[in-house]
Amino acid sequence: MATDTAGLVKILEAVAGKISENREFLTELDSAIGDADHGINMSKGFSAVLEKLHSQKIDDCGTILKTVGMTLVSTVGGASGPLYGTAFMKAGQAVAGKSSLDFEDFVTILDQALEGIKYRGKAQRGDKTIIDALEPAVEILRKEKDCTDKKAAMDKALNAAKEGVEYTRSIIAKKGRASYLGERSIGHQDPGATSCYLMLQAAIEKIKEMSGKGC
Amino acid sequence: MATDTAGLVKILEAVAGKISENREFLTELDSAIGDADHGINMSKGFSAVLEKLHSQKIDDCGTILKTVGMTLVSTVGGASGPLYGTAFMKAGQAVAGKSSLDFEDFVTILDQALEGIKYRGKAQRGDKTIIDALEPAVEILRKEKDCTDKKAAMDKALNAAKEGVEYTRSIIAKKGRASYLGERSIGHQDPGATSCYLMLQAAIEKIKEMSGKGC
Amino acid sequence: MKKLINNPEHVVEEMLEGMVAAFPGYVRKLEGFNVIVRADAPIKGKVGLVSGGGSGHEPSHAGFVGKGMLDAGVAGAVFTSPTPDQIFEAVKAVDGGAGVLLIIKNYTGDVMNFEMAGEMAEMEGIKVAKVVVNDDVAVENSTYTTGRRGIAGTVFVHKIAGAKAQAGGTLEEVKTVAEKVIANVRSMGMALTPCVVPAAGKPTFTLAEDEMEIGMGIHGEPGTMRTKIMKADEIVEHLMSKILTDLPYKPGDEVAVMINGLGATPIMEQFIMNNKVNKILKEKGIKVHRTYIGEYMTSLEMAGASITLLKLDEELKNLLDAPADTPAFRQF
Amino acid sequence: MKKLINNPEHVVEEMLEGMVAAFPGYVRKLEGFNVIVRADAPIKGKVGLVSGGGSGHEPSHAGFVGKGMLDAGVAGAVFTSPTPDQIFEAVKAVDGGAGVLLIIKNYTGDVMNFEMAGEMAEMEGIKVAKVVVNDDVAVENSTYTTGRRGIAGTVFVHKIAGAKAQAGGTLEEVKTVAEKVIANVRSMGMALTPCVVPAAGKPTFTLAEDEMEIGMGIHGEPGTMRTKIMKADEIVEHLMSKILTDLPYKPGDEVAVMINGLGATPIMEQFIMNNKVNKILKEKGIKVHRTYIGEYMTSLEMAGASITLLKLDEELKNLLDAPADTPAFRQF
Ligand SMILES: Nc1ncnc2c1ncn2[C@@H]1O[C@H](COP(=O)(O)OP(=O)(O)O)[C@@H](O)[C@H]1O
Ligand SMILES: Nc1ncnc2c1ncn2[C@@H]1O[C@H](COP(=O)(O)OP(=O)(O)O)[C@@H](O)[C@H]1O
Ligand SMILES: [Mg+2]
Ligand SMILES: [Mg+2]
Ligand SMILES: [Mg+2]
Ligand SMILES: [Mg+2]
Repeated sequence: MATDTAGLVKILEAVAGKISENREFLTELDSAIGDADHGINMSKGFSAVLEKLHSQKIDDCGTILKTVGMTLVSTVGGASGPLYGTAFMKAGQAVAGKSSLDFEDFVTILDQALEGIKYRGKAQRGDKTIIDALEPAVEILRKEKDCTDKKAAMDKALNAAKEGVEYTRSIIAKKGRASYLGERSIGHQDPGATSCYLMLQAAIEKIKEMSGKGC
Repeated sequence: MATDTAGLVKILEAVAGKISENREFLTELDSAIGDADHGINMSKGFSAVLEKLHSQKIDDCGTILKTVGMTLVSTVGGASGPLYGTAFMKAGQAVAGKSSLDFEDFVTILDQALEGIKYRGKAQRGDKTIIDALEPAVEILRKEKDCTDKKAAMDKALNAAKEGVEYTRSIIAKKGRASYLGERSIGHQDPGATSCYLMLQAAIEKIKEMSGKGC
Repeated sequence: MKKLINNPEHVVEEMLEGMVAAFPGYVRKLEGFNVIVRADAPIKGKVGLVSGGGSGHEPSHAGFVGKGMLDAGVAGAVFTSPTPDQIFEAVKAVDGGAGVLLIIKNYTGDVMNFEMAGEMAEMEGIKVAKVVVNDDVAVENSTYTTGRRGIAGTVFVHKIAGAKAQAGGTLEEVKTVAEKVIANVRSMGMALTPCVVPAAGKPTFTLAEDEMEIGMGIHGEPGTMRTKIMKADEIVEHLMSKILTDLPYKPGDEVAVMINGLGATPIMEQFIMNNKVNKILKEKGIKVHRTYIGEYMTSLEMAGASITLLKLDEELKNLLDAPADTPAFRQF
Repeated sequence: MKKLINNPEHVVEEMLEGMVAAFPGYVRKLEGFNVIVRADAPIKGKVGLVSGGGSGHEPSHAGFVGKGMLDAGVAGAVFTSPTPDQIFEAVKAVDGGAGVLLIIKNYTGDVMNFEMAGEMAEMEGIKVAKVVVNDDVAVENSTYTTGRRGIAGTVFVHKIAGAKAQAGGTLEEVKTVAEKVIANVRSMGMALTPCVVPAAGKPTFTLAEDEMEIGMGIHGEPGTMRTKIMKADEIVEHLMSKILTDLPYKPGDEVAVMINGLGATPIMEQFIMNNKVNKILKEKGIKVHRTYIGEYMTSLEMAGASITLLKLDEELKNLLDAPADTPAFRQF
């Protein structure tokens, strides 16, 4: 299981596709506890990402991820722009100069993405944000960094993200726009946690597909 | 057929009552081609008139009419306030100092009221205004000034006013707020002509009632 | 009816009190009358400027009382001309010995009530002159009828006549320049929604969800055209074509522009309109000397806007540029 | 959706162009960016003030760019924080060597985007400081959450920090006085109707014909209470009780008052509200130093208003009283 820059671009295309498919769904989630723009903002950002990646060939995985991050920052706006933007930029820094990525790099990328989001947003688990989906997945991957069945590890991580998304339904929002709702935010699934899960799902599926049977 | 100041007040009470009864109707007429306030304005004015007349005893018919006019001017506002106000003030001037009024005075009063409205509003017959009701009535009374059957003369005059009101349905408004409608003012009965007819009707009924059988 | 009020019968009094409470340095209210005058009125030797009309057009007219503009604003009931006694009080309160100019919007009721007030003032020996503003090109003009309505262009009359009076102009001079403004100012408006007179409790007209009214009056008088909603640029083109053809214009002419929100129009939309106004003027080679954007002559909570152009010469430019300091109109 | 626009995607650009066309003497637009800066920016030696946020709050923020207030206003998409690159351009354009203060309304998105812009500027060697305005007492305060929202009180920060910068204050001094304003300013709003984001085409929330929302945010965020419509006086009492209990007040204290229309509220109603505000303050022995009434921080065409009180000391009074000359805020 390893991927070159072309493979990385394919993974990012899958992520972008997933966001675009879920544009309405994410916006609907945001309309319940936010301002009904999460799907719109994110798909606008990933359209720009695709355009950017297709307009130039970059032969360094780190630069690709940094480009994604900078594009998101300058096109998404709102809360998710700086958060996901910082996530990708931090991830890119961590794999700077690499022309291919292996499973360990994948774990590093997500780990650094999480750090970036925490640095930028100052939220923690249980605040009903992106972190509730991302951190459980990263924790599992950290533990399984040296495992043999990478696919199983990724599935486990994805499942943990999914549970994290479910968990957001039961808690009060403490960060972001939904926090103004207080108690009334309970019962609603967090849009950012959901988009994070969807992105992970698309990436992991693509990685598994590309790596054929086994890694 | 003659009336003292008390009788004049009774006539004015009848006029006020008639306006108040027709508050909604006049407003409705004004809503079709104006700004839906004619009944409201007029009944506000005549309530103030009643209050004024009941709060003091005036022993001069001219002063009574002038008081009515000044009260209307300072309470009705809009177009009808200055018009009817001027009408009553001019009428009052014409019978200044009189402690009782006869049929000839009644004719003079209406004649001067018409003059006042024309002076103030610069409209003429056919412009779809108060004048279309008042002028036909005044013309008949002028001719019948010396007649023997005063009652019949008044009925004839009232009938002419009524026909004038009907006539306003068929013409374009050239003065007042309805004039902005141009052609679209056709088909609607003029509120001011209507209130004028109603006032004449109330006054004439009361005069006939008070003078018993014959004059 | 959704309104932030207490009682429809008291809106005018409460509004005026709230205004005086907000701007005690600028204005005061005449006890017992719905008249707002400059805090320092009367000003000895200065021509007094009195305007007014029905309420519901705020900040007109009381909001323009202050240095360089009006000396008094008389507030009638909502959409109803004030009565002569109120106007007369205003005249007496601001006459500083140099006479008083009445600035009247051309509505039958307003004209007659102001006229009567003028007669009352003259009987008391106060010199009074009057001008009647009729800038609304939506209405056909004819000397045989009531003629055109006065709308937002009135504010330019306040400003320029106000500057002339502030500069020491005589009653005759102030009147003359006011008439020059009236001769050169043209406006037209459109509405997306009607408004609700508090005492009536229901809209003055109704428009479908996809309709708009062009050329309606500031009291909800019907307009010249009811159509499907158009794009802002198309609306502006229509209004501008009426305004620009009503006076002769040639390249090099200079104008002042006013985009006047009618009450519920977001400022964003007023700027979008101005963008197109500006392009049209540029194409025609007409120079914009100054632009005013905001709420000047409203219709309660009506959504919509009017466009006003004032054709300028040197005299009008200088007077327009003069400073003014009032609650709702300030210019350095 | 009834709007005077051409295309929901272009509202921000067209609005900014329309604004520059209206006020070329005051402002210009940075080519390629949705940033409005003072026509004479950068001003050598003066601390630059940059504010901004989502569009739809006009005249905030670009309308307050000018002498004595802001140096730049950055306009995001409607109700969406601008991105860091836009803010960074603004910072570069107005830095006159004395550093730049970022005035941010407390929304997660705004805070993060301005923060990133600040980091970018610092990497280029521009000194940057920031303050976050959180005046909305409708939202419970807590250091563990996002905290309170920034609403109309932000305009007082612009005004007072702007005066301090204009008077030659250092970045540190300007920041300190901005924080003093933030510590002393409290606001709360209510709405009679929602508003429609052009790109969304439908209202952000719905209210029945007889309902109103108290404590909602300027992007239509839900409020603390949904009730039957109350009288203006009752509404004002409710808002004032929240505002006045959030800071210690005693007789003799002085305040500035702002009644801020949210977009579709007639000026008449704003004055009626001020009437009650004034009575309440009088009862409590609190002195009104200055009152601002009008549209300062709107929510497109939302009907409703917010009340802001700023508790003043001598320093704040002097800075508030200083002249300002911008498209939407002028004071002699
Ligand atoms: N401080 C934060 N840390 C992490 N995620 C956050 C934070 N604040 C908000 N979010 C996420 O952002 C999402 C909303 O994003 P979006 O709708 O694009 O931005 P906005 O709220 O500015 O409209 C929320 O659902 C939440 O998951
Ligand atoms: N110049 C005029 N001369 C005579 N009557 C007039 C004139 N202008 C208007 N009117 C009358 O006034 C009536 C409207 O009165 P009203 O509704 O009270 O005033 P406004 O139009 O100011 O609301 C019209 O129906 C018309 O009969
Ligand atoms: Mg959102
Ligand atoms: Mg009427
Ligand atoms: Mg009327
Ligand atoms: Mg948003």
